[in-house]
Amino acid sequence: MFKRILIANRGEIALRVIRTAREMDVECVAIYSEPDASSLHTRFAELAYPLGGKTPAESYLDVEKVLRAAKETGAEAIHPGYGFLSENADFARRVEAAGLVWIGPPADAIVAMGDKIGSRQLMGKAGVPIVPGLSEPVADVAESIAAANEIGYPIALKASAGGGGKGIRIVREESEMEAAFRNASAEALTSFGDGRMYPERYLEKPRHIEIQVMFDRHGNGVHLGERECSIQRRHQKLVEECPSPIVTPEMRAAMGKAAIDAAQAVGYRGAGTVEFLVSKGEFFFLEMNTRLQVEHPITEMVTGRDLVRDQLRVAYGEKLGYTQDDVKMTGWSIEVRINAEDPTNNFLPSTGTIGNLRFPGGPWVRLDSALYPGLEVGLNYDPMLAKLIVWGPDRDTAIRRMRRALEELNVGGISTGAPAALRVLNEKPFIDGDYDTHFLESLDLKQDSRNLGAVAAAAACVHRWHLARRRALQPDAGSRAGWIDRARRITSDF
Amino acid sequence: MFKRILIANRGEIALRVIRTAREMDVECVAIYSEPDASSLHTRFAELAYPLGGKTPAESYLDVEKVLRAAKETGAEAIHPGYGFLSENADFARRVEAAGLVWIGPPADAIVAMGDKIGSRQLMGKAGVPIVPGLSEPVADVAESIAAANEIGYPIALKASAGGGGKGIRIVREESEMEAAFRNASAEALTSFGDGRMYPERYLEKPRHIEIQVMFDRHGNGVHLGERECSIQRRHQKLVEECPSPIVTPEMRAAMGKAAIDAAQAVGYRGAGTVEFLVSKGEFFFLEMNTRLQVEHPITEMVTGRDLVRDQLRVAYGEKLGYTQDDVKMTGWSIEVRINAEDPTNNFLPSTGTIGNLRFPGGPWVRLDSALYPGLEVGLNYDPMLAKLIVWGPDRDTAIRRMRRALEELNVGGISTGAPAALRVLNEKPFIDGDYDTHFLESLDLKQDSRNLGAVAAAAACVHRWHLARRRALQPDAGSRAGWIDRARRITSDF
Amino acid sequence: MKYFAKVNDHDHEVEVIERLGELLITVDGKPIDLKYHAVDEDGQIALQVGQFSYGASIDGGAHECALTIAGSRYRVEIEDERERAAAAAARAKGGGGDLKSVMPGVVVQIFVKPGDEVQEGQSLLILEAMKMQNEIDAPVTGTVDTIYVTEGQAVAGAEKLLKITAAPE
Amino acid sequence: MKYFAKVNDHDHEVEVIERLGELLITVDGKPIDLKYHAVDEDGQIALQVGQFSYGASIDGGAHECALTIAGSRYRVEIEDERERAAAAAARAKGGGGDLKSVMPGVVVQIFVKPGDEVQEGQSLLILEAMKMQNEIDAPVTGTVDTIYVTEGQAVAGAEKLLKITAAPE
Repeated sequence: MFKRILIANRGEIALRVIRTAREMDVECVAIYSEPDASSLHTRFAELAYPLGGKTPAESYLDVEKVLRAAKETGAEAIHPGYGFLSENADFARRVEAAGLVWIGPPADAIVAMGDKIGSRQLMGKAGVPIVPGLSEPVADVAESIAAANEIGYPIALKASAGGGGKGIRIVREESEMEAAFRNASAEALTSFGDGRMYPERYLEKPRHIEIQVMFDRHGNGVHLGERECSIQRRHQKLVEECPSPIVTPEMRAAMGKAAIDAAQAVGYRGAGTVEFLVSKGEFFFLEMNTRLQVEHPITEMVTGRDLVRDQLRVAYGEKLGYTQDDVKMTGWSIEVRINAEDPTNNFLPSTGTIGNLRFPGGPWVRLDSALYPGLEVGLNYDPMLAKLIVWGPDRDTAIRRMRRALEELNVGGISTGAPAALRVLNEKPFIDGDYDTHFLESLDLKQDSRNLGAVAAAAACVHRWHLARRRALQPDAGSRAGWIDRARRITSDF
Repeated sequence: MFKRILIANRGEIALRVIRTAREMDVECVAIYSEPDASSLHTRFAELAYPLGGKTPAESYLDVEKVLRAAKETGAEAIHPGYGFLSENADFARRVEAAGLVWIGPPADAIVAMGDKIGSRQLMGKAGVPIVPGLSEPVADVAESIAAANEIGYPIALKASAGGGGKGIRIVREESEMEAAFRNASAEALTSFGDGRMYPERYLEKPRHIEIQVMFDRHGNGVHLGERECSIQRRHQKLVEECPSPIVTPEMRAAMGKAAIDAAQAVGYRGAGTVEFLVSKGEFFFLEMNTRLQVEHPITEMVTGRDLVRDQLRVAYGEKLGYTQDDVKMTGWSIEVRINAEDPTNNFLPSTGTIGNLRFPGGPWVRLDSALYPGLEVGLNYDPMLAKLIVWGPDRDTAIRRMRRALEELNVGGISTGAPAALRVLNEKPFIDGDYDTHFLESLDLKQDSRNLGAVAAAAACVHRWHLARRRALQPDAGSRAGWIDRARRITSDF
Repeated sequence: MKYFAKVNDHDHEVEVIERLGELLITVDGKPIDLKYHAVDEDGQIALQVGQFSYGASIDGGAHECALTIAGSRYRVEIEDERERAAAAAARAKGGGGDLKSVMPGVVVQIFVKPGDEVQEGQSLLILEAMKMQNEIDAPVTGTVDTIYVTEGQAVAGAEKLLKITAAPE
Repeated sequence: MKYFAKVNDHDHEVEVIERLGELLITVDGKPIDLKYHAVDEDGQIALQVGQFSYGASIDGGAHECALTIAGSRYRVEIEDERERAAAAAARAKGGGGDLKSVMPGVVVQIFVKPGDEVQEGQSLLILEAMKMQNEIDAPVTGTVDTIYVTEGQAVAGAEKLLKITAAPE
């Protein structure tokens, strides 16, 4: 195994890698920007290398600095985490050119999967299901009907030149096509000067479900089941669960096979995630994330496998050492991302200095957190500060456990999305497992669902009353001298 | 299920019960003494009832107060936790006489198992292995040899009137008996005026291994495997693991059967633990703890079963709902107790105000903790403040994970036994699984096994240097007025 | 002491009176049996309402704070009678004042200029934070007095953006 | 500044010198490349020795503190040169002084009386704490001056038990 690796990242994911590496007797080199000198990843790594710089561009994204850090600390490999340089194929190539091991997939696989349109066409050729539709636009009703019969209803007619949802029409059967095409095309012509339309299968109640895969260098690969990530807003996930409440063993096998096919089509190696859109029991390739995913812990909890450990092992050249049959999913796991954001104000980012922390604990509660008192949360870095993960023998228990854990959590100094997650976990559609990617945005998150507003008002006013009382009891001018004398005494211990 | 229960306890075990109950929609009533008004169990329960009083006798041990609290809050049942009133049969009877459900075994079972000598005789009759020996002393060498042949060598000759190890002789074969008996008997006669001796099997390298059992009211019962608890000093456990490194499946089945026999012999119900001494592959009944055990979480991690949930279910009258065959042990779990004590000073208790907390996290780390900043740790209550628990797919991973978690932990304001546990986890006998109940006491815990003494010296001196520097920079008399003005401005926000 | 507390846009009147060392509290005229016990200096509170207990957390000061109770967050703005009267007087004689950024970000576009009359709710500028563009609206009807920022400028949280003189009510 | 640090009964000499805003540190005459960065006011420290990093915690003040580094705890007593000289002088003219309880407990038995001559290491009294009896030994050879406690008395941590006048060295 590696003796020493460098982690080209920060925050909770750097910490995540450090933890497993430490358990494997692999030393970690943390790199850190100026604002991160006190960070947990800097403190908990065996070695820490200052990159200097305040912004990501001056530090974690500076390829030269990162490579120099690896060289000067004698690291043998680089783990990129997620974000930053993790899906940068040039960086992967530079790492290998420097004689280091890249703990990630081959650069070519990153490139192949990095192109949204190209990767879908590639996947289509590899036999992985993609959303049915044409690669060329249609110009009139007749062509549109012909295409629709091939694709299958319902159809989404999208303006060829359009964007932002403008000009989209949902067509549920052939009889609706003519009117829909004429209206949409006219609208598109007016708006964009181009009336051509793309017909594509319309996915009703779409769910975002992804498959975790792991491949070694020796041609062995498995999938580790799915993760359901449909609780999101603007494509930012908030709550994830594993398994998905709608995936049957047969569907899991089919999606797993598709994910393995997708990975093999690009010569994959290491940990990766194949994302699908699922609608009415059908699944369609969306994209592949060629790195460890934020939400990987829920797969770990359910499969009992440490994915970072597997990443290090296969990067070092070890055989995977287990087969698809060895992958067993036991129980249910849920993750909530603790982001610095304000769910009552459209999830706008929240900044401040972290304090007043109260962490949840007890049975089957896991916290992957970069939080510490004094952490300055600004805008330079990812607002994802921690991940709260629970496991339970069944979905009902996992939901109840997550609610309980969220009630125990407090993060002071900023606002987080945790109350929105708690709200989701109490909503009937979520409890029933009957939700899609639009669900979170459909909720009014300003609502006081616990009905404790009056208690909060009373407590806040009592707080103010105590503050005022304390001020009133502070020493006045006459007694101030004695007060200072006392302060002098206390500090005279040195 | 119960709507509301009262927890007749405090600290981490009260919190433990609250967490599961909350997940089951069972409301908890916390009772609290005056010093515990800020405790986490008081804050995290749905209801909180002040008992008044400062000492345990004035609060948690006051049966009248506890029963009144249950009545006034409408609790339907009482969970006693461990310690305090949990093994008090009279309290159990009072609870039931008050029309409440006692979440524990029948009072008669508590009584039967509460008597150390009586319970061993009872178990001997029930066919549970007890340490071979005579119930009557022998008076001469011939009787002693006859008894030893029946008991089996090695033999421990103990003075009938003795105690504290005085006059004990280990006899490994018959040829040694005559000299050993004469010497020991003479020593005993001199010391105690009574030369009679008890021959008993001498247990070499004894290990403390216990079996978890769970019974419902309908005659169903299972065992949930063993816990190895041999890392202890003065019978206080420090590190526990599940399973035991020396227990084979056959031995587990045999010990499990013995534990079930033991429980059935007293008509047991609920959660209980049968403790055995194990030596050279043989096991002998030691005692039964008729309550939830401190170290129950490691069984939970390995079996995936929530023992508190099962306690509430069977107390309510539900059937156990699973059989012995359903109990599967997966992976390995270790617990370290975080006690307020000083392992470098003979584990003397440590007192102080908790601060500077840094909790471990990440994959498969569980913390059951009653710690919070500001907690006053005195002598009135159990020094066990938290339990750190890890799980891993195998023993090696679990050990490494626990080391990693202990390195992340900090508890400020007091000294804890955690460094001693970390030391144990790095010792070869522990890693090899080859240890007994004497192991912990054999270690020199003052040794600097990490060899960081010089770094600590340097850091402490730099700390002092900074403190002195800060003092030097404090406002002198001349600038003090301005400083006070600033303070006044800051507090004038009200 | 009487307070006016706005909790997530709902108004409550809270009265806190000390009598024989105990606090008597009413919310919207109804007495509430609330025990408030500060656990530490950081904002942990042991809160009891009747027999019910809440492990609550408080962030903030006398005029604005956020209470987190059992995982739900309540933002509270508090005025006492004097402050409320002063605010009303300010509004009556044409209040308005400085509009501050609610978060750090970059000013992408400014729609108004000094002297413009604006209606409550009218878009004044766009502030981009993280990857999102946020319209900043006029909180009152009035006249734009000063604009402190320029397009493309990065601003911190709570930095002054522009000043509006409110129209008299 | 030169310090004498006793770490778990091992003595170290530490020198801390500020030069051009940097601290130059030597331990037992050898330079150590140590970066000390206080993370918060509670005692969390980012400690780096060369390239190696330690998430350390510190408890205590200028004269006595405990460092926890990677799970191991180091108790450190520090004297500067002036303090060391003063302590030596006190010893030379017969130091000794008050013996304090190291933990709260109950005085079970007292073996000595005022005026008794005691040897270093000799048992003075038994203090029971939790369920354990702990012998409290004389830290120096000298004479028992005063006994502040009585048998059966409960004492707090760091409470004075008795006073010994040390024999001159």
